[in-house]
Amino acid sequence: MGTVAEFTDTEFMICSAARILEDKKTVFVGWGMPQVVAILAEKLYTPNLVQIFEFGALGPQSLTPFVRGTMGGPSNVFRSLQWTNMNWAFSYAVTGHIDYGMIGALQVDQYGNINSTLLGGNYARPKRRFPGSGGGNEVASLCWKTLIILKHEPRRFVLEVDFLTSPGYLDGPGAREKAGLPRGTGPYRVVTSKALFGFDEETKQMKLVGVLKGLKPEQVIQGMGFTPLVAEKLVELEPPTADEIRMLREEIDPSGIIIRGEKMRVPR
Amino acid sequence: MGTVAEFTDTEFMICSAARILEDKKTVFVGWGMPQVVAILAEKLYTPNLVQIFEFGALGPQSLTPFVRGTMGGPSNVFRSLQWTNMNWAFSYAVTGHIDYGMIGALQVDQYGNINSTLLGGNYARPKRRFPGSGGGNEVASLCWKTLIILKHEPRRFVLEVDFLTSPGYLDGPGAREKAGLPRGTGPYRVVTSKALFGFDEETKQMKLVGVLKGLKPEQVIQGMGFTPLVAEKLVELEPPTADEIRMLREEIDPSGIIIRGEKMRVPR
Amino acid sequence: MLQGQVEIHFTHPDDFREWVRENKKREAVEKLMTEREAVARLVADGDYIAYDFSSLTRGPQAMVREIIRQRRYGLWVCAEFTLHETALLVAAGCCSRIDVGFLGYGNYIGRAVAEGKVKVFEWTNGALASRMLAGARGIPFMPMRNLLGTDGVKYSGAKVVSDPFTGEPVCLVPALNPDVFLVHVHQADVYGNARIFGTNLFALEAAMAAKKVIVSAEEIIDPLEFRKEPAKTTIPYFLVSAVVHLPFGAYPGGVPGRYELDLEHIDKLNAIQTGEEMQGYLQEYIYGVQDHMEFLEKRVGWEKLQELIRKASIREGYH
Amino acid sequence: MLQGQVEIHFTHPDDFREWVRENKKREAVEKLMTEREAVARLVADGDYIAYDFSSLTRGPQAMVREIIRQRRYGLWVCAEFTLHETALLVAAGCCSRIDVGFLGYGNYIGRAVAEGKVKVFEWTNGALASRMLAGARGIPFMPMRNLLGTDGVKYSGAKVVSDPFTGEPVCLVPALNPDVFLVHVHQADVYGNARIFGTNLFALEAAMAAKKVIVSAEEIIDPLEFRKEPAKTTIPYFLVSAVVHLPFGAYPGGVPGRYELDLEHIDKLNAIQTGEEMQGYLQEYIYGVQDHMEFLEKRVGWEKLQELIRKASIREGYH
Repeated sequence: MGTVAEFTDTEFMICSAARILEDKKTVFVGWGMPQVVAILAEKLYTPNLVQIFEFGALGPQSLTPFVRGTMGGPSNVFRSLQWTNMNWAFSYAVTGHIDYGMIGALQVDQYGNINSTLLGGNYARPKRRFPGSGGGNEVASLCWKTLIILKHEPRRFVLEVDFLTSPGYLDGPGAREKAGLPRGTGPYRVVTSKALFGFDEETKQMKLVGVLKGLKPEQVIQGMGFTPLVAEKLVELEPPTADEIRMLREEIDPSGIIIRGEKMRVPR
Repeated sequence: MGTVAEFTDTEFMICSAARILEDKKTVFVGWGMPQVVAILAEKLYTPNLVQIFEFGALGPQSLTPFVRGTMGGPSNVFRSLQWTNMNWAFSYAVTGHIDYGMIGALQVDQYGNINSTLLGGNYARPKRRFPGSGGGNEVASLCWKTLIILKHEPRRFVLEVDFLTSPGYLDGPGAREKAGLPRGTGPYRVVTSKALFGFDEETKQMKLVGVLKGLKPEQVIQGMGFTPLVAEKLVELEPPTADEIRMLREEIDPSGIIIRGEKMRVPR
Repeated sequence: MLQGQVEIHFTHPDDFREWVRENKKREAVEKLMTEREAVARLVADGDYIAYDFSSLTRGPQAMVREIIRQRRYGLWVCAEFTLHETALLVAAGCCSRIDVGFLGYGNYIGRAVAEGKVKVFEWTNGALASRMLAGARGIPFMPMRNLLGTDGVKYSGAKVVSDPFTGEPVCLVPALNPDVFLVHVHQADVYGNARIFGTNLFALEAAMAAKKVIVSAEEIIDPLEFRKEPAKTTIPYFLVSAVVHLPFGAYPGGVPGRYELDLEHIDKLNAIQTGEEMQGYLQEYIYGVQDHMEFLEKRVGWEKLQELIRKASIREGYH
Repeated sequence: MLQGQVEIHFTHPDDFREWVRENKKREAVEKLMTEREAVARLVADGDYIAYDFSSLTRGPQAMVREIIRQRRYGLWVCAEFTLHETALLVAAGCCSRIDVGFLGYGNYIGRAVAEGKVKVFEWTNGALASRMLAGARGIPFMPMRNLLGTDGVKYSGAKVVSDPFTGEPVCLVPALNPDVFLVHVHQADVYGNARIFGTNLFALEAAMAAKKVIVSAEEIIDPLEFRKEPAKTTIPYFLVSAVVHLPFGAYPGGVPGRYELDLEHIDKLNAIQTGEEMQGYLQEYIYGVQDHMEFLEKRVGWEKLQELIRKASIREGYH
């Protein structure tokens, strides 16, 4: 099945993230877009993915269409393996039972540190204030591999985040462990609307590993607040397939509340 | 209804303890004899007593006859208000929701410190070894008022316990608080097969407050490893009533597994 | 030791215990009252308030509206997973401090923080749940493996210490004992025994940790029902201060297995941008009606409620 | 800092996490096996073993007998509320260390301790449950308000420190991550999802905290049943290493709602005084039969089992 010619930036991010998840693994799913990623992955790629939500649902077989705003509602937690509460939900993550975490970000720095709290000003009087951690800090701290999903706007890639809400590799190799965070955890991929980043095993710096088909690495890096490493072999990221798009637009989010966004085309 | 002429030391202890409990209060109930005390109290004196068990049952309307050995069994936890687990059961006590605690003891000292672990020798090689705390340490530490129930053998009242399993007033006024135990808690009454003790408000020393009808205080105190204070006005403790005895022997413990013991008579 | 220098709501565990002994009666007495009585008696200016679950799922929305209607002042809110309530409480002048959690979305609340109209402290959902668990276990703090390495340590009341068992850093968050816990449940009896079907954030934790617990319930059932299935009891009566019978008490959110959320009404809340729009909403939906029943009758309507019930076609597991 | 100088079973939380990542598969694979296979594969000499609930109520008695039958050596037992099992394990030479809890009654086990045949460490039921909760929360320790002031501090591995929030003493108990957790449940599926009806000690805590979890079940049910009532799931499959179908697996104890305990057999256990009597019991009831099924057929009998089912007339709440 081919790819489509026109799609939104959000649709691309969702598809790109869904392709990364592994089947037969657990994933801690954050509010909003990550929910749609997990549902898409389950439908197309990873039928045995076990989702877990901070609201206390484990392993649901979520119904579609996705009902916006109801992570805890009956559609999203349908046919779960277990219904419990927040303290138990996070305990699964602390004890190492959760393979992947998926969260959004306002800003991210070269070590994958995440800001979802504020922009500009200071803590007491921010220029703009956002929801804050929610369960994001738990997900980024405690799951084995964290996927960060954000729109590819260069101003979101900063040298220093305005507020460090959820930990990436902090200030480099060994810093997470030194701070007391669980060993061997950290950001795994940064999924954007134009590219895919990983992290260098040695330096823990963000590394460009893939770009949307038709884009050049320079176009992706331009304007970022730091210069990411670039992998020797860059992967060409396929735009959304017709299958993915149909699933998203017709089954999962027909109202378009999550998937709508800026229109994109694959440059030719 | 009159009292009976012959009864066992255990029957007297059970009745004496059951008369102390207050209605419409919560009580943390230890294994064995305290279970029978609570059931007797519910049947005759405190119909709205809320029992709580470390096994996770809260507020059962226990069926009789009492099935020995099954604090967690269906008869004992029948029609509970809530079934939960040990961590929650103890949480009710830590947060101050449990008014009374009831536990047994091998030895007790003048400050109501309890030994239920060993007699003689040392920790590694005791002369005789017993079950240890179970949940007794939690009950004695965390409930507001602890009832200690033990057979009136002078050798059980010692100057120093062989092992301090569950805290009384430790070495005197203020010592519990200094050790970090919750403020305002401690042993309330010591119920024995011959007498009833309280604790002096000032010195926290054990104080004789009642003796079984027909006994003299000297007979009770004789041979104890410490000399308890004696209340100015001693209460005369009635032997078991016919009602109590019928309830114990016919309804609660017809097999006699708990209530059997040494035969006693009220001296005349 | 690394620690923030911010205000925390902290009650000495022994003070909390004494409050419980004096105020939480172990006697089973009828506690049924109206929402007006419950707020009048049990919510005081300056109280610390927590609630379960989210604005869109089984949140105590009718109780929050009543608090606003009675114009409480200076509340400190535990925004564990709050969306609209906090904005409404701030806009109505009820709330001056927020422990975040998740602050809720919408421009209104964001601007209120930026303009310094409300003070915020920066925890996380897990940290607040841990604090509540510590409050429920009657211990002064709970250790955590997260919050570490982030700015949250500086702007919360957490402390980072060396763990005496591993020698490595561990984060300690102080126990949370709210003054008031609001929880909307599927079923309650007149004494306060309560059942929730589905998941929750920290219903039993907070009921045990809070000084005053207001249970609002979709339905009131016979006390014997609780004793027949003790495993289903979420909260036992002696933790509870008041029971309020509030059908559709989570509206515009839904209650799993009973009725779905009203997305139209939620869009109306989401769309609020200006103070004027906000005051308009407060006037129309809260100040302008005398109680929840009038709100349902005059502002929501029977037809809409029936539609939301019809939409709640998934009943599996919610019983 | 006040602390005991005794051995503790303690796993660094990060080491436990790594064990989980490598060994607890998130894939739903069939884990049904015989008790013989389960012990052969999953219980090693020297392992630390915990179990739920008590010897007389839903204890994993058949699994314990199989461990004895396979003559495991050097086990360290968490005696949370154990009565007979520990005596049997010690008598059979399987167990060299015990974390007490409640040591169980009977002269046999008391004498074994007095004679130094087995080493004991002095915790409490609540302390062990707290340790398990810490293990399940992946944190190095749990604070407690008890054990303080007693000899338990000296003979356990607890530490008393100054609480940084109140400045007052608080007791810290180290996380417990057992090597093996044995739990006998009402219902399980082939993947390991498990349901317990009634109360438990720390079933989910220990399943999350343990490296290897052996679920023995009265009955095996369809996996879909779990998804239809997710609130009833006690343990999800990916915490579980093996599922063993063992009807009457708690015998001579009972399983609430299924069968009552066998008081006659329990009296037989209680009456054991000498090593000779104990060896007689082990020979007759454990070594002398090849598995649980033979034990039921040849040592208990169909008639007795039917009688115990008949006696379990209280079904209310156990479903």
